[in-house]
Amino acid sequence: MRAFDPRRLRTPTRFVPALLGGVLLVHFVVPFAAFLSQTGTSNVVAGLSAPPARSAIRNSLLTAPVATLFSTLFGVPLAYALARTSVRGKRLIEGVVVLPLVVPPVVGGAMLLTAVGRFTPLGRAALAAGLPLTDSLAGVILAQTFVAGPFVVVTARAGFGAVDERLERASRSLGYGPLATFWNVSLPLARGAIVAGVVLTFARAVGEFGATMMVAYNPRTIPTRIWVEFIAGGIDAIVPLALALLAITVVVVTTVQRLGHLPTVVDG
Amino acid sequence: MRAFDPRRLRTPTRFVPALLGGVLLVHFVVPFAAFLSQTGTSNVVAGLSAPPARSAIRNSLLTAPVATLFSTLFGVPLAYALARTSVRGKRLIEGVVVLPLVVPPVVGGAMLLTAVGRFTPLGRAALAAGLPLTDSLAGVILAQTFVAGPFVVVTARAGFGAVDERLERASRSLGYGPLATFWNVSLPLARGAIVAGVVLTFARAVGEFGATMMVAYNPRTIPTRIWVEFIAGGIDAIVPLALALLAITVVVVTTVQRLGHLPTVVDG
Amino acid sequence: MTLEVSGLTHRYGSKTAVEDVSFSLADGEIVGLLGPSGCGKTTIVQAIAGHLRPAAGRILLRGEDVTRQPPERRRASVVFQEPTLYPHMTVGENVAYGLEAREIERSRIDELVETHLELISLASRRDAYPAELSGGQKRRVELARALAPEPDVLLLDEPLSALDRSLREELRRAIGRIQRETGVTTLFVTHDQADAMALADRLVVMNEGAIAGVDTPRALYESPPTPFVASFLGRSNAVEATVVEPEPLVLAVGEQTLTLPEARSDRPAGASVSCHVRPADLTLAESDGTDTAPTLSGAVSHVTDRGSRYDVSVTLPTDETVVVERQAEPPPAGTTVTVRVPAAKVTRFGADTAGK
Amino acid sequence: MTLEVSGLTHRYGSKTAVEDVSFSLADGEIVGLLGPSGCGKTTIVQAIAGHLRPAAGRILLRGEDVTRQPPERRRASVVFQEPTLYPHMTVGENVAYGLEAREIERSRIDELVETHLELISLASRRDAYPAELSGGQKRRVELARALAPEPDVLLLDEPLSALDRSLREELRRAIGRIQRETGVTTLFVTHDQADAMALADRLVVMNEGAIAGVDTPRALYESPPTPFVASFLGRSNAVEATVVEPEPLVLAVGEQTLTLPEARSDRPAGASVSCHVRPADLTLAESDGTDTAPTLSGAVSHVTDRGSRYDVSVTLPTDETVVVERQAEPPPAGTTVTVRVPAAKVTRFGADTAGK
Repeated sequence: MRAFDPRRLRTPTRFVPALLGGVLLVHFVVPFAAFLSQTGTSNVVAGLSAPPARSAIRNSLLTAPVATLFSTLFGVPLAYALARTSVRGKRLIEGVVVLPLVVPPVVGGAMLLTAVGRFTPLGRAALAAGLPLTDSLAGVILAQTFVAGPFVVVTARAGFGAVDERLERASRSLGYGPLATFWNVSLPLARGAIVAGVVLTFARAVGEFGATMMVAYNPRTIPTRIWVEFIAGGIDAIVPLALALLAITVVVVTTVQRLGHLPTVVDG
Repeated sequence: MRAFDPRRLRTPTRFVPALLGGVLLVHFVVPFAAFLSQTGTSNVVAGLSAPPARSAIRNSLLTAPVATLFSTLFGVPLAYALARTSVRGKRLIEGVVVLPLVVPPVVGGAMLLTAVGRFTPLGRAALAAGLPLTDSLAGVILAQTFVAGPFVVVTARAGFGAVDERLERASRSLGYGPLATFWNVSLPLARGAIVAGVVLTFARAVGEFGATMMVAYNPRTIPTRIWVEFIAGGIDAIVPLALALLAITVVVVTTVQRLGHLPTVVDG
Repeated sequence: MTLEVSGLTHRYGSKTAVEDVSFSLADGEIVGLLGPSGCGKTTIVQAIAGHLRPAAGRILLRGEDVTRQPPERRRASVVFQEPTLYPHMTVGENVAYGLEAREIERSRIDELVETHLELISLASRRDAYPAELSGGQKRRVELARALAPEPDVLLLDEPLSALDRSLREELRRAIGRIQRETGVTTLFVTHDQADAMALADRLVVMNEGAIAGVDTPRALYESPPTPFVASFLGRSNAVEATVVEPEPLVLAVGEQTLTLPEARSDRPAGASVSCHVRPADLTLAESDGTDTAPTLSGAVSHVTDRGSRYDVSVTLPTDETVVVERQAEPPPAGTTVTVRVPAAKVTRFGADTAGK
Repeated sequence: MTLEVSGLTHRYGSKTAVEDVSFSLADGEIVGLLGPSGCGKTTIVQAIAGHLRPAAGRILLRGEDVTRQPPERRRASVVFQEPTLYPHMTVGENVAYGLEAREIERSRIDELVETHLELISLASRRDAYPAELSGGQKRRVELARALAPEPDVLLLDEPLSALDRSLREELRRAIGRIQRETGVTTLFVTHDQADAMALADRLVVMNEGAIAGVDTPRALYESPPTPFVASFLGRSNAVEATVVEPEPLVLAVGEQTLTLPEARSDRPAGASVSCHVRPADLTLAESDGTDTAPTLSGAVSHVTDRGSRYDVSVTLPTDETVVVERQAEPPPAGTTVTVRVPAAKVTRFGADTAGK
């Protein structure tokens, strides 16, 4: 070993992690490149003008924002409560929040079916009221919220946790109550993390497939429509819709990141 | 407003976030409860003994650990490189790592198909070499690694970022090179976060559905088998397999958390 | 009294943080709350500000019992050790924040922000964000933000601890000047006796959750009520002695006797007392022997050159070591020397106060 | 020379952190590297330890050029301001860590760990984890871990800055004792002049990335080479004066003259000089007038009671203010007083050194 110049020995050791990590990066990058090079060979505009495709796009653009809105509206206060209180049973609540993250989406879908399916008391009552909870847009929203909701809670919780509690105390001592302090101080300071969580939740909701397939195979969203067209026409048939879904995801993610001044979601 | 006793006014403000958050918690908890109460009505043992179910379980238990292993082996060094170096183009690499997280799994699957499908140069070469990359266990592993890999990278990166660099510098000054320092100091101190990332990656891999459906509809894993049985027999038919998948997930998550001394994944 | 703390007691779990603490601040007074880390200072500040509900005791602000009031209903501003400026607001917005909570006209708010930024000499940085300011400037803006709503009491919780020596002294002067100009009743919390003695009208010295002494800095320094106060407010030599004669007082230190002609003791002959005297008050006697002051003999064990002075450690035959400050070139280690002990500078503690 | 730093220069972006710094440490010496925050001290430590590659200059350890060697190939141990003990290792394992990197037998390692834990009086806590130790104990274990591999040089980077006064003085004494016992060549980096003067054989005083003075603490305190060193090593009054007569030296301070009989100036009549004198060296003259020492007249503008002394601010007719330390009851503000200026205690700086 002493035969090597010790100064030259240093350089390779720096590259070991980069080299190993590069393998994973290649696995992430190559499919993107291959897919995008494929798009030239397919008539995207024609594919997206077909009525079933347009209906799928409309359904996705209706459901995913609503699911994201619900998750944010209820998830951000939950995140704040988890970050700032130390009630008994907090661990259990944290476990409940993380469960949908680790439960496979098909199982999540099956669970939702057992709770709100057509033959459950809840499902039957909703159906009678004219709001079917399965095979409906409401069903899609339920599935998307179940699967994607935890992202905004976990990320916003980390964001609130990083806000120095003394900044909130100073606001209280300057004459503001707890709600005003939350609005003036905690929320703006955790904004970056919350935006990151909202973005992740939207991306997960708009691409949700497994749970949606179980709860609402109809009406079709973009992911379920892609599956149907893949069965019928193979990989070439789905390029237009897959591209549309990718475009929606990328546009929303980058737009919200710009507004939130977040360079990447990783930093959130 | 002054009519209220101001001391009583404080209590409700504390409950506002808890109340709002409770809505989301109910949405997460009720399906679990409903599903678990359902299991009594179904013959789980018989359902799991059927040859197709046993084959699906075997396939899932073969692929998910391998995908997790790959993700960890290549992802942890990548996370370390991202946490400790500030090379040009780092932002781009971070973007690449996050992309599979926000890309819908069906689209991810379609992308993989355009890269390693039967009619691509890569796929044809692999097929000729006797290692088909689609409709094979190798395909399942590729799909699972693509979708689940980013979790361990993002989490481990946060873990390494939280390790004070001075602890590594002290190790260097005490006579250890960069690799020995990584092994003795950085790795043990980021262990909690890495374990959390591994758990998340495994949970995501074992439950992977959308990308797997596209890349390898056959051989069946538990999630794809659940779908097939659901089409054929409805919700009652899938309870045994869904329960098995839930059990695998929960057992692995809790075991690894115990070993890693992590109360919940949220804290990772 | 602007602020009265009475019988304050608090525990964290089974650990008592503060035990029966009572003190008060008159209008316009600046009082130093001084003690080592972990003595309960921060618990007291939090209880006064309302961020902690004490297990027992009462907090009165201008005579009103506020013990169970939330922080926003007390007029008590806090400046913390670490800066708490809002990074998403400009300097002006930070200072205006506390004013906007009150029902004040916009034009009056503008005026008050201007006045308070002038007070801290930062009127030109009104539109800057905190991230653009230096550490010392941030501290001054925090002071302005705390003062603008004209609080009944200003609580300064170790505002200088995280700063460099020169910045610290500059800010200490600024705090003194601003307090004199505004006349705000101030509780200045610190573990640094130099900061406390330079700023405070009176000191409340704390030790292990209880009050060890309350008085002006000079009175506490010259006649400390307990050995803890004696050693905490400056370097102090402790020598164990026995009363030989109560009046005029004669003490035995080992084989040597120390006659303190103008002193008397309320303890009987044979009682143990602990004598405290500051290193700066001791001198090494010249050998001419015409001196009549009480003396102790010992051997120089160690000399430290402090640049501005020498610290001469003298070990007595009882094995106790006293430090003598000296400007001139000191005798080398091993020399037998005579230490002059000025009778008026010796503080004696009996066994009953020794533990405090 | 155990350690030689020669021509060290480093920039962060376009900002120069350190400019052409050279100094050296003899075997067994303890040298204080002293300067305000941001003066480049930490950059120098990092360059010596090898955690930073300087833009220019060389680092020599025992005569070997190590400038381009990685940290693990230099025998330089660092103790940082914030504790860096490994939380997943016991106290004993932490101390053994640096020994295991070297090819040492297990039994010898055990022995060395034992010796070094005894050195810091913590042999009984060998199996404790760092989280179970107090702040002061953690610091001592860090010292033991740094010393156990017997480094060529021990770099202490502000090891006392984060500590309370009493803990700080205790640890300062421990560092002094351990350095004397082990004889390890030590560079002690600090912004606190009291810590530096109490511990160091020699001081390297830095300002804005360059060396402002190198000498023993006493020499730098008594004859500071630059106004910066004069005011950084202790409180200093600066008075602007003009040379009237170079030898014997007569200075004009506004309308008043100051005759310094034993001094001479190498600057001609009419040159401007800045005179520095410490508050403790000034006294207020009694009114009997039999005194022959040089004096300046002025009016008392402000008196601060520091407990142990009074700081009397005297404003001269030139509008400059000097501070005079006084033990006895001071005259009230407004009184006209005469300040005695001991000629031997006055340091003069010409225009060429004034900026340094």
